[in-house]
Amino acid sequence: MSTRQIQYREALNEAMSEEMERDDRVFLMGEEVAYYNGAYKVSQGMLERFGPRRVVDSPISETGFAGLGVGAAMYGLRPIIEFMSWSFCLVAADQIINNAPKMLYMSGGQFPIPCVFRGNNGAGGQLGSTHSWAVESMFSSVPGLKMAIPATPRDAKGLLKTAIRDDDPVFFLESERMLGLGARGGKDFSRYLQNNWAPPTVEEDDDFLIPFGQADIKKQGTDCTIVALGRPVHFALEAAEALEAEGISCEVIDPRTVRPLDIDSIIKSVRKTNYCVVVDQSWPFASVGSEIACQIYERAMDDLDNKVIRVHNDDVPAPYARALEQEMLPNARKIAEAVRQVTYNA
Amino acid sequence: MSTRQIQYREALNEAMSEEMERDDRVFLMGEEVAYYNGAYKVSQGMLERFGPRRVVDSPISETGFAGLGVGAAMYGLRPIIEFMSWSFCLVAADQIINNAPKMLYMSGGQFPIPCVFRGNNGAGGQLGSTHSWAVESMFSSVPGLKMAIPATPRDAKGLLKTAIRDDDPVFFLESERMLGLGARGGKDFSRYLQNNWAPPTVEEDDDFLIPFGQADIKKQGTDCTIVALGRPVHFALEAAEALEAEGISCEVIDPRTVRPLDIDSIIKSVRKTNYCVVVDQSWPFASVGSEIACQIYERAMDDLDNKVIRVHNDDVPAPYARALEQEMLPNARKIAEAVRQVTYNA
Amino acid sequence: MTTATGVKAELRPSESLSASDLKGMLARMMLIRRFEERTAQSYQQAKIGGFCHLYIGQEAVAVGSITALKGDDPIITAYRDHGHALARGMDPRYAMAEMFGKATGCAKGKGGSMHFFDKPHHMYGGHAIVGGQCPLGVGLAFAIQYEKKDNVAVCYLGDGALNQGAFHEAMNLAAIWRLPIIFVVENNMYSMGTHIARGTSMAEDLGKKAEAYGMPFERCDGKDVLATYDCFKRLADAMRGSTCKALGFDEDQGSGPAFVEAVTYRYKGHSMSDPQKYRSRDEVSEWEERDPITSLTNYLLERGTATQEEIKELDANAKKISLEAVKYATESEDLGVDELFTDVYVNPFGPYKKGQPPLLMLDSDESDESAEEPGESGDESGDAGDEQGDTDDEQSDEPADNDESGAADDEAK
Amino acid sequence: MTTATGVKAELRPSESLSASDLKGMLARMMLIRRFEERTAQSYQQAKIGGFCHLYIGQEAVAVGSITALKGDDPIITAYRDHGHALARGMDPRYAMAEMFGKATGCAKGKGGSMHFFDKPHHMYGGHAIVGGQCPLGVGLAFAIQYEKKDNVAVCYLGDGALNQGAFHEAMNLAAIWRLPIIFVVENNMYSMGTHIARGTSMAEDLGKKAEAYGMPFERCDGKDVLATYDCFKRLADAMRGSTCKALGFDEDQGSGPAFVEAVTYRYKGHSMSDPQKYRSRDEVSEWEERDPITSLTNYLLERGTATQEEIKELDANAKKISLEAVKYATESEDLGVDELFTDVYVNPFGPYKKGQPPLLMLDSDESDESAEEPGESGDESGDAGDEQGDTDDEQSDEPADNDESGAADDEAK
Ligand SMILES: Cc1ncc(C[n+]2csc(CCOP(=O)(O)OP(=O)(O)O)c2C)c(N)n1
Ligand SMILES: Cc1ncc(C[n+]2csc(CCOP(=O)(O)OP(=O)(O)O)c2C)c(N)n1
Ligand SMILES: [Mg+2]
Ligand SMILES: [Mg+2]
Repeated sequence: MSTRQIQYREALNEAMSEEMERDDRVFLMGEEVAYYNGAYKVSQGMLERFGPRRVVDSPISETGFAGLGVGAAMYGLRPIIEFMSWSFCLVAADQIINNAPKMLYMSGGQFPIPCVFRGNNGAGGQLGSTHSWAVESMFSSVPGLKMAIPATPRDAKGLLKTAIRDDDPVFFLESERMLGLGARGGKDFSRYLQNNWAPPTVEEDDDFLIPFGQADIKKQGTDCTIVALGRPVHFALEAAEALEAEGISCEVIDPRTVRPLDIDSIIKSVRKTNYCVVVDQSWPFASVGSEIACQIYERAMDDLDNKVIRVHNDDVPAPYARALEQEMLPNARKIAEAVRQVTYNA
Repeated sequence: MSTRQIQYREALNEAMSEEMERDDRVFLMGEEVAYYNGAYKVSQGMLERFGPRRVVDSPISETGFAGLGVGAAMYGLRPIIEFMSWSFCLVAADQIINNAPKMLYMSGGQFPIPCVFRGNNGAGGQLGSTHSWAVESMFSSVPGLKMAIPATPRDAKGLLKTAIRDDDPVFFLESERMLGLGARGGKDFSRYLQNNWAPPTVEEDDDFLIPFGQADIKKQGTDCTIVALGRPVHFALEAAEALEAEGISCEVIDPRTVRPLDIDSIIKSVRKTNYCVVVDQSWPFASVGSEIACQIYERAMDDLDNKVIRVHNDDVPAPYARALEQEMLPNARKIAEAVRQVTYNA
Repeated sequence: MTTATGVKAELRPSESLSASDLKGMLARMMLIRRFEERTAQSYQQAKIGGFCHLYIGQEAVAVGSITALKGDDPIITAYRDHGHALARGMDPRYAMAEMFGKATGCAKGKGGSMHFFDKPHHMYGGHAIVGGQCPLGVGLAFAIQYEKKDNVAVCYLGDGALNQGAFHEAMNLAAIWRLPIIFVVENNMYSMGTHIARGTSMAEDLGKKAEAYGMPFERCDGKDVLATYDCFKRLADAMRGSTCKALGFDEDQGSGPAFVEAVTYRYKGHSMSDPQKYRSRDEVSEWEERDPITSLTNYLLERGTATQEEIKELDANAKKISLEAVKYATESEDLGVDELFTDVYVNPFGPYKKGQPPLLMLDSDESDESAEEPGESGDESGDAGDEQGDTDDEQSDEPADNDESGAADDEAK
Repeated sequence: MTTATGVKAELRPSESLSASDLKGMLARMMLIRRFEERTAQSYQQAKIGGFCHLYIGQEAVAVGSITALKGDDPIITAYRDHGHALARGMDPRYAMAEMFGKATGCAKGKGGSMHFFDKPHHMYGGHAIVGGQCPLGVGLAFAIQYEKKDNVAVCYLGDGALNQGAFHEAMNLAAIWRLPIIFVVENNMYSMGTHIARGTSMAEDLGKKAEAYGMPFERCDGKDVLATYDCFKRLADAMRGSTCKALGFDEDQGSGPAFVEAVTYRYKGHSMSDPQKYRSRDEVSEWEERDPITSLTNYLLERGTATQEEIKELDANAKKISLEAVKYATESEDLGVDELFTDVYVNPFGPYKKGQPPLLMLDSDESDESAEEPGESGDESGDAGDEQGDTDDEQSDEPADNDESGAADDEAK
């Protein structure tokens, strides 16, 4: 395995840059993506490399520039539209969940929308209620879009390259709290991984694509399946590590994309472990977590030795105060408790 | 039981008018609600009765007037904001799911938002993808709001009066296809009901409120529970009637509000019948249906003699063509099939 | 745009139009009128469902503006879209079939009246959320500039859309990047039942809306097809090749975006179920007296460009094509229920399948030709007049379980 | 608003301000400045988390405008809200405690820096979605008119919000209904790293934005607190009692809404982690030379309204209050985790509970008085100077499971 060190944000940058080299129709637009080099430095250096035609600063007009992306995609371009945060996509909701995912259908197949919407999702750290959206549960119910939620630099690169080449609109959910991931050694769970944290360089593989709809077993285990997506994958790994010490072997499975959802791999894991905890960084009601749990019951009820436990945000708006926010979000402690609770009868 | 004939739209009108008589702080605002008497005649006569200060035509500025409602509520008024259709609320998403439900929390309890957002929800009949939203699954995951989906004129009146008096923001989901309900005798399932279709007049009861969070058993039965909300309640009753002939006795239970959700009553019914079908007029993934099914598994797995079957919209954008739209929506045939399938092993 | 003294000197672009150009414009307006009459009739017969908005009275706006454009200039509009599609050359058969929900429809029956799309004719829809098409239009213009094309995008909107944030964000983006786009508000005075003066500030001087974005403004008589043509021809020609330094182009070129108010009027209700209590019969009559078809007809007759017989023939042809469209739509196959899961994704997964392209995409060469005279490929003969057509009542197909109220039938839409 | 000849004749409203009024305004600006310095310091010490935007440099806008209003005129603003809250009379202790996430905060620590609310002082927030407060502001003005109150609402926004649809919809609604609201764009030239000229068309003449809605426009020197006062005093007084016939009021009264551009500048970065490469040190220095606090100080000294000693004392007091606020915030209790489920619903159900009102609501009588001189109730003495305060590192409390990247710490916010 390569020992490459690369941050999540750099992986995103690599994916975009490689695809922009490859295809002139790809461009990046968003607030502060160009001259500022990205509010979170994801697009660092891209203006210099590709020029202002292809790396475009937009005013604070999410409806305007998200819609611009859809229109440009109708014309044949392949826009990457950056939301500084998915929390700011709500002012553009109509453009992204009406126009983007329904255009192909409404036009009888005439107008594909090969557009990627991407940005930070989930609590950024004490930003308060309106700035701490995790939009996966709200938007994954919309047919016509695809949704990816990468948890490692490797997945970030591989999935984003796939997203950019995909002919359908892709909602790409990153996380402010993961952008620096890969920079430090401390919380590196790569010992569990089949693949490294890091993606290959363009020299190593100039066509590194991770297909949508393929779950990744982030850690193998035998006693309980933990399904997690995005940032919570790391909480799950941390919980799994703690539980290992207690003699509970967890399998951490990361669907990586929600639409399509690789339910088969999840079911396979549950059939093996007979226990399952589902972790979801959004709110409990009508969520990705309830959907996954529900599908597990539907497909594998006889294989379950207990009910599925779901770990979500608490069902309250995100508070500012640090302790409260910590308590409200899913974390390793909650996941470990859920696993202990669900495997109690094992 | 009273033999009052009243349409669903008239029941809504009665609820608003009675509350406006009662409390000067209540006003109605929306597109065409005043001089046009409502695009769907729900507010018929209200301009004449209450004058232009309290029944206000707005331009096509959903962000503007939904936000106006939230601001006016902060000041102490009690706005009723009508969306001609919930499909048009997407351009106002930020105002209704950020500002309305989070203001109380973000202000540490200083600013309640006693505002009702109401309008048609669900497919109106061949309106195409962007006009056929059923928003319950998307928005019910948002803490801070309440959501009611009445299925009869009685529930429409009783729940809307409660909504207007409630100090929290309420999303009130009506249906274009139900507005005329009560006008014809044909599809009247009132023989099953504990209560009539019709609400009392103000003379009969000047304080007719239906509390939130209380499910209503629309039809009693012993063999299978059908959970349905809004328009699908009628499909469920029709299916139940057909199944009665086949010797399957269905209990049709209508939660009436999604937030709060009266899961206890649902569980009670399932404990009795041991079988359950959940009907939901929105899309399957991460839906109200998956949530209800999931909670049933979590609370009553041992009482279930089979898995729960969910009946949803097909997971595609709403098509225009009539036959396709019919096929895509939940209907009595699909529900009956689901009941037969789920009770197969009974 | 022209000084008081310059007005006379400058040739109006429409003065260069040939007799056949002019007759073509008349023919196209007549086609829209007759087609819409058939649409109304078919809606009454319940062959068409959903919401349906007629373009009758506004024909000069679509025909005048689109005639002034190049065939590959992208256009986009709102839900009142039949006129734009026909003006652009969409085969009327596909247009009618779409509303009948047939597989031969321009969008295979998946879009309906409010969602007409015609990629071969660079018609980017038919959009039903008020104002929602404006950012899309900006996207088209951005793509034109990005690809260094010599085109101009035209984005139509109703006066009601002036009150939507999407319109304003779109205007600003177009302005700062000098995108080649003409925003056209078809000011027919009403959004549903609301007169523009009740809903829009400065309704009396919409030029102020353009000034707010530093954009040139033109008010054109949208009842006069030649005035409309002139307005668009000048603006579009000046705009071609628009570029913007801020987007890395060497220098600013072309005139950048513009805003047009086309003053017009719809003779019919907002949709098929509008009691129209908000306006007087007199008001409607007054506007009908300035009918764009009548005006152009008289103009052509007065100038001797066309004879009375030619005019009659053009109208007969419009009727013939429209009737043929109904016949075609009636006889076409319903869209199969197996198409429910197609066209959701280009790269499908799970239950989804690849869709067949609509007919209109397959014969795009043919239909590019027919852009000259849409729908002439039909060989049906005879004037349809007030004939009611075949009335197989599709309502009777309605499954009982979806018919508990019938509300959708009798409401304003 | 005044003719060339009328300028001299008309008395500037600020000329009627008493010496103590003027010193009060200076004191309030000094308080904001010193408070924000403490805020910055506390943020560096990680006592404050999340996003934090300082008001340093813009003090004259909040103080000038708010002094011109009646105490119960509702105000609403964006996330850069500390200055408005303090100008309105929020107790600085509650303000600081809010940022420390303490139970004594104005919103009990649930809102944070971007979401300051003070109901007793008619401060309707602190709103973090750009432009999102504009429709709310219109709602306040609508309610004023509905209730026939003699008030005026003031809605502040950043120049970046000019590009949001919400702003435009709000402007139009206010205009057609003649609502008593002043929209104030605090034009500090930048939205994050984007100069207004790059993001907003007609940046050079924002009056055009007002004209588009038929609204009166005033450009005021937002670095000059008295000019700002004059501007708001005139507008607000003319506006009181605004009504609208269309809303059923007998006749139109009051002048209806207005739009103000307050030209200003922020000295610090957009937020606490902004490298500020988009502007030169020189540019910042130039603006710092026109400092509103220095200007008013000099003016008072020149006119003999205040002595050097008085000025020093005012500043010392501002420092004292700010330090006291930090001390108060530091010593306050953390918000209990059991408050997670309070304040979600007024009428709770299931897991939700009724919340206790914030302290600020409980002592609203007291704080209504302190609106005259906010925070003076503190009895802490001594100048804080550059003292670093106690630095118990709250970062060390951070549970390991939420610390895998630390991205939130080092990014632009
Ligand atoms: C965002 C949104 N709100 C409301 C509607 C409902 N609606 C459809 S058409 C219409 C009136 C639009 O009037 P205008 O823009 O003037 O266009 P016209 O009908 O005159 O062509 C309204 C309110 C909608 N489609 N979208
Ligand atoms: C809708 C939305 N988009 C993006 C952001 C992120 N954001 C926060 S502040 C800001 C800049 C705003 O600038 P301006 O309005 O000029 O206010 P200032 O910071 O100068 O006070 C941006 C882009 C946001 N909060 N909301
Ligand atoms: Mg109109
Ligand atoms: Mg600014």
